[in-house]
Amino acid sequence: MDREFITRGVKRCSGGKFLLWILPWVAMLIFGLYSAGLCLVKGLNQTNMDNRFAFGLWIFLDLTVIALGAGAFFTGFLLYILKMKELRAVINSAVVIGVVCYSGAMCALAVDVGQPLRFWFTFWYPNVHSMLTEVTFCITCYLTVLMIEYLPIVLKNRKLRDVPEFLVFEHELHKLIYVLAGVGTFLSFFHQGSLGGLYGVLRGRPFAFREGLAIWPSTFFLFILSAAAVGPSFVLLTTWLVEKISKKRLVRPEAMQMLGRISGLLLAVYVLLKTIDTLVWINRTSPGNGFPAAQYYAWHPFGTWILFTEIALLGMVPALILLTPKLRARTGWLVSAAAMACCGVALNRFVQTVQTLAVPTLSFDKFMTYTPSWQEVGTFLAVLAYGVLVYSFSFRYFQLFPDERELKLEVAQVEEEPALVGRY
Amino acid sequence: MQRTRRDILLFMGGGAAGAMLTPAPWRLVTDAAIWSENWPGIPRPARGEITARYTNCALCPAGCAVRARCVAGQPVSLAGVAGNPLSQGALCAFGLTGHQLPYHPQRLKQGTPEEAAAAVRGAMAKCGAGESVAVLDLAPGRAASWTYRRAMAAVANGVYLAPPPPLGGAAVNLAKARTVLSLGAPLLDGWGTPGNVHAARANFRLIQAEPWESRTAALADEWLPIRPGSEAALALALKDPKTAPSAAQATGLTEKQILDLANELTANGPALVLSADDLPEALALNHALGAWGQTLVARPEVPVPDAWKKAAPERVVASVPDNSIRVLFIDESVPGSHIPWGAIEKKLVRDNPVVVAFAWTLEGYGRHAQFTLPTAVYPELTSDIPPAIDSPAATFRISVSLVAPPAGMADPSAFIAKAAGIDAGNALQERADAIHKSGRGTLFTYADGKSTPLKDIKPDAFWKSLNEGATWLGGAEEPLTRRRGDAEEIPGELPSEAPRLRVSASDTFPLLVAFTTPTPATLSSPLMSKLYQDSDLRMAPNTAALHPDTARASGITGASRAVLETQYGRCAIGVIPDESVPPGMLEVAAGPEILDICGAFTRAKVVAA
Amino acid sequence: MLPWNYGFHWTAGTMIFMGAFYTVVVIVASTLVNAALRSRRALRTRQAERIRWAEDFHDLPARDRQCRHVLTGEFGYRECPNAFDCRQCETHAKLVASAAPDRISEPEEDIFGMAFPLDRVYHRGHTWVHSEPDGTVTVGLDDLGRRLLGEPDRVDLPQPGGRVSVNGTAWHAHKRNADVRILSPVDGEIVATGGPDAPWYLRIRPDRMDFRNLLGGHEIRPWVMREMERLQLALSAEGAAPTLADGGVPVQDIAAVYPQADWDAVCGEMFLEA
Amino acid sequence: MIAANKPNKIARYGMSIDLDRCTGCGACMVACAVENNVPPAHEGATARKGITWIRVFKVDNGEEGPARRSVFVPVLCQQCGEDTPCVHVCPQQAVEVDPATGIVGQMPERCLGCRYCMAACPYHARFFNWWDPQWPAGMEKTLNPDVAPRMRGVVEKCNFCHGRWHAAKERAAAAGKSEIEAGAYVPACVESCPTGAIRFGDLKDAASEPAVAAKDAHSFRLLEKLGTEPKIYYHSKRDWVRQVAAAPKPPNGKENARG
Amino acid sequence: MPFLAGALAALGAGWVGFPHAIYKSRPQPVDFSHKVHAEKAGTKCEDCHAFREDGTFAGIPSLSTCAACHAAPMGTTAAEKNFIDAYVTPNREPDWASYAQQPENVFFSHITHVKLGQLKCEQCHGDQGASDKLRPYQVDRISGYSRDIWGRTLFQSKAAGAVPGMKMDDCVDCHRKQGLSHSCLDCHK
Repeated sequence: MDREFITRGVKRCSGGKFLLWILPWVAMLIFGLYSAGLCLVKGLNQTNMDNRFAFGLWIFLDLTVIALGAGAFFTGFLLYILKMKELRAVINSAVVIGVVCYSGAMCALAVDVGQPLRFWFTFWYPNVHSMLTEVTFCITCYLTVLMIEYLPIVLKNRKLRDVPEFLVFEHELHKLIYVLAGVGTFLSFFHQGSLGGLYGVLRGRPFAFREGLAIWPSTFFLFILSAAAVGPSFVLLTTWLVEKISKKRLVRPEAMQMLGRISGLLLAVYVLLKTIDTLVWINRTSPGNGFPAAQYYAWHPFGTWILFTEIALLGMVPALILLTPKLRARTGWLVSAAAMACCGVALNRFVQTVQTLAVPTLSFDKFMTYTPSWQEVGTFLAVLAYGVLVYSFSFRYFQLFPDERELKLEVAQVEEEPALVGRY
Repeated sequence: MQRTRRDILLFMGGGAAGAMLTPAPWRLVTDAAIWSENWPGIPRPARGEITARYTNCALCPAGCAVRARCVAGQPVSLAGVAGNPLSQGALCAFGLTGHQLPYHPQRLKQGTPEEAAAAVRGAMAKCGAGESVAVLDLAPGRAASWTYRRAMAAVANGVYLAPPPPLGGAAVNLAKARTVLSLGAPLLDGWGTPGNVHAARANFRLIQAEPWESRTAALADEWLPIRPGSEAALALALKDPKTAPSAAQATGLTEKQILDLANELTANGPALVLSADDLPEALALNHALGAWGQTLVARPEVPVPDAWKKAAPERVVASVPDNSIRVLFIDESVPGSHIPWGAIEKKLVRDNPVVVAFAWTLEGYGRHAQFTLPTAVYPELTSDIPPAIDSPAATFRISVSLVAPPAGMADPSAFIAKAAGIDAGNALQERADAIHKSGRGTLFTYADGKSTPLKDIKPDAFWKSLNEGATWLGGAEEPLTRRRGDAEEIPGELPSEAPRLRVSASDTFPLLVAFTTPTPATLSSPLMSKLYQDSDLRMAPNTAALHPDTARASGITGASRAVLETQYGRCAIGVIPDESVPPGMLEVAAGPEILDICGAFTRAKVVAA
Repeated sequence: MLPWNYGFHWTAGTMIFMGAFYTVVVIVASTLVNAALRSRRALRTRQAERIRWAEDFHDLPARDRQCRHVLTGEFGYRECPNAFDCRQCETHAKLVASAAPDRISEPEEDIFGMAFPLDRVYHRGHTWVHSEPDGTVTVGLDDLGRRLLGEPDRVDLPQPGGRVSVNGTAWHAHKRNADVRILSPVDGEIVATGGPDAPWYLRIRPDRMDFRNLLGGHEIRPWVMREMERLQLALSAEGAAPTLADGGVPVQDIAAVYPQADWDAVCGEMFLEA
Repeated sequence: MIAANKPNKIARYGMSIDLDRCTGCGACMVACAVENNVPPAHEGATARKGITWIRVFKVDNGEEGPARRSVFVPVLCQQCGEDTPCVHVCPQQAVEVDPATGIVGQMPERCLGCRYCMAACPYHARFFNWWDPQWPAGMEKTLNPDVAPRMRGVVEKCNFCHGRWHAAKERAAAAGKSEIEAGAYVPACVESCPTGAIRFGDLKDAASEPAVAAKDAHSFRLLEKLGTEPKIYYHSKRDWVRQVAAAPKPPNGKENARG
Repeated sequence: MPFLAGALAALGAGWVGFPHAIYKSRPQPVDFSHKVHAEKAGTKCEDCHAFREDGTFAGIPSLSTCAACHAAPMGTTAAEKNFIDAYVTPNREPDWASYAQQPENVFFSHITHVKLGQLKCEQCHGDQGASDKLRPYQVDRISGYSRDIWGRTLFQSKAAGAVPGMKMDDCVDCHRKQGLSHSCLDCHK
């Protein structure tokens, strides 16, 4: 019944099957919205956050999701600014991922603040010295930009396209998309950095505090780099997942490998700089503030293993895999490395947000642990379900992978090859 | 004209665009934000003229002087009165929140005075020989206490009961002390008048002998961690060095430590020995150290009208035969020492005793009484406060009513006087007049911080001053005379083998209870939750801390619920394992339930719930 | 945020920050406005159909965008840069000028049993244009197009008096689940409409008698051969058994032979519609 | 965050806390709550979700048995004077250092409740209103009219009893003076401390008790190496007590369930 | 065309309807004339709106101040009789609504402004003292704030000659002009 909305020539599962697919996600979303509603109506006492764990699961989620969503800006940057044409195959998907990640993060943030009705105060009375102000402004602007970038994808829907106004606007907008890609790159650059700076500037939290350049702590740059590194990996991972779930070929292997290569390259640089940064921090920054760095890792369960896992296991290893052409050519290795890179960055964000708060600062403080409440988990799941749903609908009704149709024909051609050869 | 969907959309679009050019949406957004400043549920403090009023705190026997900051007459915060000779401008945490007690959620608001009176009448008529009508007065020495004593004197078989007076009724003169040995007394944590203790603190060396590091021990000049229950042995050994070896064994200290301590007490006098449980051995030690007359003094009596002198004597509960009290009035409108209900209950006749409790909350004896009549609570009530234990001088001060008590509150002295058929009169004013007649002492008024000799004040002005916050201070102490019960309670010689009290743990109740909450009142302001719920400064009421080994031995794992059992009964408590509590001890934050089953000398056991 | 706002400070930080913010806002807003203005202009100048075709053409697989001269073998590989509008193509003009004129030996080409009369020129979207004596042209579906749609379920023809433009929509045809937009081979004004049962669908008064964008003569055979190949590919992509390749002749109603095929996709492929 | 000031007297209010005198009685905590209309704990509140502008910690020397010694450390907003960690992180200027008093102010009405400042504060001296404030019925009559109750969802903290500062200013104005005299303004915790362990004054006034204490060899500030220049000076003659100013020690494996 | 109609409708509703809808209005309990009282009772505002001894401002006078003169009807007007019957005789405080009541979170010291700042009452309150009738008290339905402090129209407070507003911006404006400090907690509590 929704056939007329589905892009011509691509195969999508039946409406019933699609309904079956989205049903659990919708259920999850409803549960999550209920949880979030509780937090909004009854207040944040519904969460297990407290004065010591002022930030919890949600901030970790926001930081991670925004890092993973960096694929949108970075792919756009590579495609529209650096003209890497191969990435045209994934740009739409990357934009949807970006929209999902950023809007999801914004929704989670709206629940996370104690006074959502005052959301506009940050815009009206901004403290320009706060990293959070920068984050808020940039994310809002960038989300707007992403929405505008998403617009052509929506308007290109087969049915909507029949409206001449939509068709023409989509066309004209798409012609200017490079401007938006440029603006998006600028904005992303800053807010990814500011998210890193968010913790890096906390002089009162020597575990997170870093020195840096001018007003920007080193984490500012590390976050940009790690986000740029992991963005393509996440696009790659998502594409692979969608291919597996939909049982279709969507993207040529060259595009996937290109994503992997870019990711690997950046990841390698990131790991190098992160190592240098960690060494400087251990030997200079932290002791300078009166905190011998070794003690941070004496609080179990957070030991040095976490540092090793983050930098070596989930940083260096995937970087090497992605940089080795032979390994990269194998889907299994490629995807595993991409997944590891994503996990590595998620772990980095976890350390930045959760471990920072868990480690005591006053000598009579205790190491704190924190378990999210079901309302927090529910809200987390809502963001996840929302993402899956938006992506599913986008995949069903919009042309996320321009090569899909062609690849379908190619598959057919390969099967038909002998017959054709015999004929002509 | 035909309307299409497109037109409607356009109309709506135009509406939205137009609305943006009006104040409406912006105003709604800002109004919503402002609404969040005062949304429903956020109370608005009342405004009005701000005045200072004075009273005396009735929440513990210290009776600290209080300056109440009032807004339109309503007290909104309390503070000490600077310059007050005894309380020195200090108030404790309980006292600072006293003005909130009238609004306590567990405040008792209704009672049945007529039914209670009828039941009392009936029971008094039935009262046979060997049975008695008794008043239990938790805060003896007040004008109301005298009314009770007069009433009980007027009633055949009338008995006036009060908790045993600390230190045998003597007063402490901390200002004279150079060395203070405290056998577990919470000297710096709720003992006496905080302001007076802290003012004197600089002048004496404090040695705290206590099994665990209490707040006092933490701040003492020297802390002697002794074994639980060995205080008496230590006191004996200090008095009689011959027993030092056995005391060393009992306390866990070295003999040298004990002998050094004994030397110090004599060398650096005047010394004072205090004990948590008011040990007779401590009194004897004081006697031996020559503290009597120096750091321990007999406080002159506060004058009473001559007409009152025909009054029933003060007796302790233990002195009354079991199953003999037919009618019992309990006045707990003013908090005082708590006697476990179990100790009281066995004194009641078996068939239908009538117990009438006067209380502001049901959390005290009211739970056990047939009738609980609601009373005013500080700072609603009007009552005088007997002299504090650390006041060497006689004092008279009134806890003035700062807030009008709600309707329907019972006046215990009027009720009891009526039951006994006497006229309560205006006892407070009568006593004030008697004091004025004595012509002794000075009056310290709070608003101006001035002391005036009593003879320069007219009776009316004296009464007026007392009602506006003032303390009458009697003259210097009288020479020590042996008074009621002294001879029995100060042992001259004790059997050498016997620290009489609790050196060895009994099997039934192996744990020694130490109270951590100063002034174990039945209920305190809800704001006290700052100390035990919003922070971990103190344990929550009805909680106990014990060593993990002790907990394990009692079958308790981790922080959990458990049952506390003493000779008087059992109740549910929360337990917290804490290594700083020595094994064999239970650090208890008293709540109503625990108070009910714990006497002054308590051994207990804990079992998993 | 704004200088008259409480808490605003004229400091370097504020100016840099707010400056960057407003710059971004201005850029994004002006991009949007620019796109909107351009759209308005495009709509006013009736470019929607041209844009639609430009996009559809752009979305075609590369091998389907090949120049007509590749079909005839004049080039090895060349993508059409003009969206199949050869009227403005210099290369085409040169090649036509240098090529020998068509010799028409037979009145029509018979390819796999399909008739492609040579008295008309063909659009790559399977329509033909036939010049009528009165200066109008008739436009109809070629034989392959006709067989693809078979007996159409419905045909939506434009009103006479309306305009069509090259590569724009001429009419809509519905067959099974397929909703096909048939591309117009000429610019002009519709004079009359016919239909599936009439010899032609539209009679058009063309703006210019310029059919350089259409295929004719010797180009027809390689083109149709290529189209058959595409058809086969499209069918097999839909999982239909390849019967045509065996030398069979397309039946009158191809759709009927492949009941399981996604006819929408096949028609989209064949009628050059994204 | 503040523009020009009149040549008012610039004060730097500070505090000195004598840890050798603090008995941990909690009077300061309670007086603070009374003064500043902090509600009693919600039933769901814990020591980690409670609001205690000043909080007394029991700190021990880490020894076992009789060697164990404890000290009580009242911790309140340390009113950092340099690089004030909470001020520059607030996204909407809800936190500021008053140039006239040096007091770090938190504006609940401006606060978004993002809690970034709480993450930034090394002293954990900032508290979030997890619940709407609730007093038992009738007890709202005892609220202090000089301080507005805060709503749920905002951060609050010690501001040296700003209501008392206002009142002192007004009293001075009534007397025709534009400055507060020394001693005319003290926070509630200072006033309530039964042992006089907490002293308050202007650090710029060399005669004030905090200024004197600041020069004492036995004085220290918490986490001084962070460079935030806190204005609360602690004092103890005991060497081990002064160690509490330093960074935390890694755990010894045994955790006390209390304190 | 429908677009324009929609825009116009919204403009009308937003500029005309909304300002009426957002305020709840209630009349003052007593028909009071500042003008009459200024002529007969006292010439200065402080005669009735007095400072207390400690310097705090008493605000609207309590019934006792009124009753000092109005113990018995002073005129024959219905309003006078009504006032005596409804308030003076039963000794019930009139439920005055203060136009200038600041929100709970604002600390405002009258004495500081009057004594130290040398401000005239009119500077903030306008010519209230010369009014013959009390206008109804209007309160914002959502925020609950008086219209006098929260809801002057956009232009009114800045216009020359108009009563200065009592919004935060107005306070800050004046403080800024005087070069006075204006940190948040100077005025907020």
